Amino acid sequence: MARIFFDHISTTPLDPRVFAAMKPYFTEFYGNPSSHIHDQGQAALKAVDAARAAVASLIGAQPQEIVFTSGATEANNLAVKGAVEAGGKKGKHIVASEVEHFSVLNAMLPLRNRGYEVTLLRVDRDGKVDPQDVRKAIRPDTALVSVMHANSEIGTIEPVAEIGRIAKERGVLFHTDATASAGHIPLDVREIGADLVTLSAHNFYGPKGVGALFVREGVSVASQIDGGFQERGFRAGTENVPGIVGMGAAAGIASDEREAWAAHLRRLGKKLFDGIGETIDHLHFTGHPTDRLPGHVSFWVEYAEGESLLLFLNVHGVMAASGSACSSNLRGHDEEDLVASPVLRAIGVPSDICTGSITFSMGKGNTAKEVDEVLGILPGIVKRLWEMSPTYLDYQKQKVQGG
Amino acid sequence: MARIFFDHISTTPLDPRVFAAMKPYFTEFYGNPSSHIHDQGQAALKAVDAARAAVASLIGAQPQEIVFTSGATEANNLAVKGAVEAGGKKGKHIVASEVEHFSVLNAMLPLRNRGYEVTLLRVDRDGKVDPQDVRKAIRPDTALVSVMHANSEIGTIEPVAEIGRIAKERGVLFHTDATASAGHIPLDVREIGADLVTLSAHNFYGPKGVGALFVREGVSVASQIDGGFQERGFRAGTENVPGIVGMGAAAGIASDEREAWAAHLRRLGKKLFDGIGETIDHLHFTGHPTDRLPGHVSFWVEYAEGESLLLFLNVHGVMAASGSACSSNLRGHDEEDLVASPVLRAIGVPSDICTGSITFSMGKGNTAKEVDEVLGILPGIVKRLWEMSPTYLDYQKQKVQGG
Amino acid sequence: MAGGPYSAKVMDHFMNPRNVGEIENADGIGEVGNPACGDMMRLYLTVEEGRIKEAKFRTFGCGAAIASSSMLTEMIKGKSVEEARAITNQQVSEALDGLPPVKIHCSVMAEQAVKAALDDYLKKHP
Amino acid sequence: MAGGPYSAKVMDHFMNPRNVGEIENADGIGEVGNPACGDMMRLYLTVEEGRIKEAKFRTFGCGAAIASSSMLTEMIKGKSVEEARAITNQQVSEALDGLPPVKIHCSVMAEQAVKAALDDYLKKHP
Ligand SMILES: Cc1ncc(COP(=O)(O)O)c(C=O)c1O
Ligand SMILES: Cc1ncc(COP(=O)(O)O)c(C=O)c1O
Repeated sequence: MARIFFDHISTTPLDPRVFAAMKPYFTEFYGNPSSHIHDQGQAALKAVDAARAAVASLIGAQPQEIVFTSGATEANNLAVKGAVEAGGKKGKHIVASEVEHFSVLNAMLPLRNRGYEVTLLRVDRDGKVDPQDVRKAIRPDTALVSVMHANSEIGTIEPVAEIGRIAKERGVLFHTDATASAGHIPLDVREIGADLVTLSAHNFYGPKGVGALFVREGVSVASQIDGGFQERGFRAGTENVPGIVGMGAAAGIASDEREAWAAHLRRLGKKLFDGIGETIDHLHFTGHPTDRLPGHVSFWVEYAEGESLLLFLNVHGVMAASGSACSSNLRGHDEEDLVASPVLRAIGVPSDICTGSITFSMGKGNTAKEVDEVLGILPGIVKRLWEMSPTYLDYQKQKVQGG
Repeated sequence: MARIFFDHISTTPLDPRVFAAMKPYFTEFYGNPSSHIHDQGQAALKAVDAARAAVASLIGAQPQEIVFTSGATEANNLAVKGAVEAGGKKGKHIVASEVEHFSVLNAMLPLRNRGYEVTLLRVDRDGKVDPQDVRKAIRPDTALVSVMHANSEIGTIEPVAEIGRIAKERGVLFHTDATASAGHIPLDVREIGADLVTLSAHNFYGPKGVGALFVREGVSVASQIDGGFQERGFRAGTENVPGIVGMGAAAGIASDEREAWAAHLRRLGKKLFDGIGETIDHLHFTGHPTDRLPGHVSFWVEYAEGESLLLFLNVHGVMAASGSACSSNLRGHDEEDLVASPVLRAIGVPSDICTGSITFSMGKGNTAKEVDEVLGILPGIVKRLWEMSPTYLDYQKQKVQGG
Repeated sequence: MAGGPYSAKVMDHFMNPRNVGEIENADGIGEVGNPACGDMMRLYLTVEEGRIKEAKFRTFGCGAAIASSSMLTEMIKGKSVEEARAITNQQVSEALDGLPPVKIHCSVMAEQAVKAALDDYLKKHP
Repeated sequence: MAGGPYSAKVMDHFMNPRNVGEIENADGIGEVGNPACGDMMRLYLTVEEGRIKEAKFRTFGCGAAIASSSMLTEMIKGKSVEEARAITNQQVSEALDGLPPVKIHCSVMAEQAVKAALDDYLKKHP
């Protein structure tokens, strides 16, 4: 049976070269960078600094502008909460898109409880924010604009450079969540004009448990995890040294190979897109047709429910994701935790259908043969679910009656 | 030259068995536990759950009472900020000891800015909190008592069971930071009567970048990192799967071997303590003489500065820590960042001397031979610094004149 | 397969659902749920001498919804109308070796479907 | 050795400090710093014909403090009183290939010590 991983948007396999770079920092160089008075600590500190430079280089930043965190979620929390808290009382308003990840949307909840106001920007049917809407939403008391670089669920790349320009014109801090894009498409913090950028190592073949926030020189964020003196006071706690080393190694590899990966993935993406479009009826692709992550193909199928599709795909050895939060929160406490994806709602997918959304996200290791296998497997699964579905039955009867 | 690591309080070498347990979760099972609809995600989820059970078992907790974090600092922040925020408006007062780690003390700063009041408990010359002081400090609006299990700098074990009993009597939540003690001395959350307990993997031969907060069933803490649905809503963000697996493995090993380690370390500790006491004049041990972490020997030497001692020790291959924050923050921005250790101040070490404190913290891998080597090296270093010191010179002259 | 989030029993009934289909001129039809909520189940019954002779279903929904439907049809076949009406969602869920907490509503849907189909039967055969 | 937080030059002067000691009947003595702040430096000078002939020190303090003291004594030997007084902490720090920002005060202490010792010299030799 095939073992095909088409869920790179949830996480990526660790590159073996990254693992090789991390290895010595587990058992050989195990020091705490704060203990840099002795050799073990010094070795750890040097490794962290080298990784900082590599991560900075991936996004056109200076090393001292990189704050390591435990991941993208923490970095998004630090960016959103930290920026408005550091902004003091004058900035009581935040602008964000409605398609942000939960780690941006939910980071604003405690702020709302403390009196901050949030304007959520609408997106068009392709999931794009209109930069002019950003301009209109900014108020004199706006502290922060947060619009993601690329959407993981539907693949759409947002017009961040234009948004950055508008934010700068209006003197408002601009944060972009580049979790899904960094290491995959070009990302230069100066070109984008971003003040804060979120990165996640495990999304570009690095390890889980480590991410970073780019904090532009001169910009201040209030630390959210307080304690010792690490990360220039922006983030306390003993550094995850092997993780940080891994993020540095992954950033270095991505800097060198990103373009080749993207070319490969664009070819695979086109093949998958064309094949699915040809073989499956009642199918609707989501996200922008061209401004999208390479190797990312997302869609929904009428009369077929997403989780069932995923379960059948997995039985056939194909691992993918559903845009629906339903399937991604099977561990919740009750039905309340089963909410339809805000992203699909935002792009106008009918709510009785949104549970049928599928995201295929390919990675550098996937092959054209795997695309062929998936194209061979998918139609049968869809047909099987249709045959079980009362709504498909009604549709068929209607069609016969109708003509 | 010797390579002797006597700084286990800053971090411990990863146990090779722990690394072996983690390894498959880097490149083979790389899934995201939230994607548990497919095999890769399912494997990750199972591993995280197994680790949760192992960590729970180390401290007599239930698996669902363990919340994984990025480390002790984050866990302390979640405990302190999370507990008082979840307590709502009625609890506006916190009781903590003055010898808590910065990650407890500094976590209270933003709360203070929001109107919370803090009572810092004094300690005696051995660094111990008097439980009766806890009783006196609790007010009707007290939301939380936070007293650490063991102090990393001076090794003293606090009377947490008595403090837990008092907190329970008064209906106040009790948090204890067990970063320095967990895996080393007995720790049963029910016996202690703790509602919240902080753990750190890299302090018991596990990996950096992962820790846990025990949250007693029925106790609520406000999440500090918001986003997805991980960790039952207490802590969002993709789990550091290999790190969590490593923490589980380290907890399992510690459960089995802790007693043997402690016996070995108590022997080494006594040997080092006796040897130092015999060979070095003007030396003062710190912390409680018997209620202390096994293998932990801390002291200060008159007329000798701590950083210089550490530098010389390192040149001779011996890695240790200074209680002084001076040397641990050489990366700070300016002198303001060079503050004397609050712990040493709290136990009444004269401030002109506190820069001379040394912490030798041994681990399971250290040997009696290494203790002998350190005992051979230390007196010469002290002598050398004395001979350079103007204050020692004055003392000598005074002694000659005086007698 | 590593098992997925569901029990082996759920996966068996999901992958090999029993009694999928429709019954022409069924004695009772019950439809519950709503595709907008992610699940919809339609149950067809034939009843002979007060006993359920045949049961078929069509379901749009997640793995738990399909498996609950399949298990339900197995459980009610041969039962008297009264016995079938007494079936609870716990029984469906237990027969499947349990469901994740967020999926309990799928077994509730199965319980409701049989009640709705029996109501329809009684209305048509008063 | 992996180098530690300090430059090789600092480590050299820390481990092999030049001119440690005291001068009996020194022409000038300067004492700056305070053990309470973690550092204290005492500098002894002899002056002949307006030039510093000998310089010795004793220092209680961190690696940077000891290295700054040592470097300072090397720098001032043979210099005229005026030249020695003109030495800045930047010069001391540069001669050591730089100091961590938090340790700049150690080089300041060295600059202050030579000024204090020269003041003492001038007071004693007006
Ligand atoms: C766009 C985006 N931002 C942030 C996150 C959060 O990342 P993590 O769970 O690794 O913290 C995700 C995760 O999928 C994401 O897709
Ligand atoms: C008692 C205590 N608590 C908390 C911490 C913080 O641990 P970490 O830096 O691993 O987050 C430390 C670190 O030394 C500690 O000694």
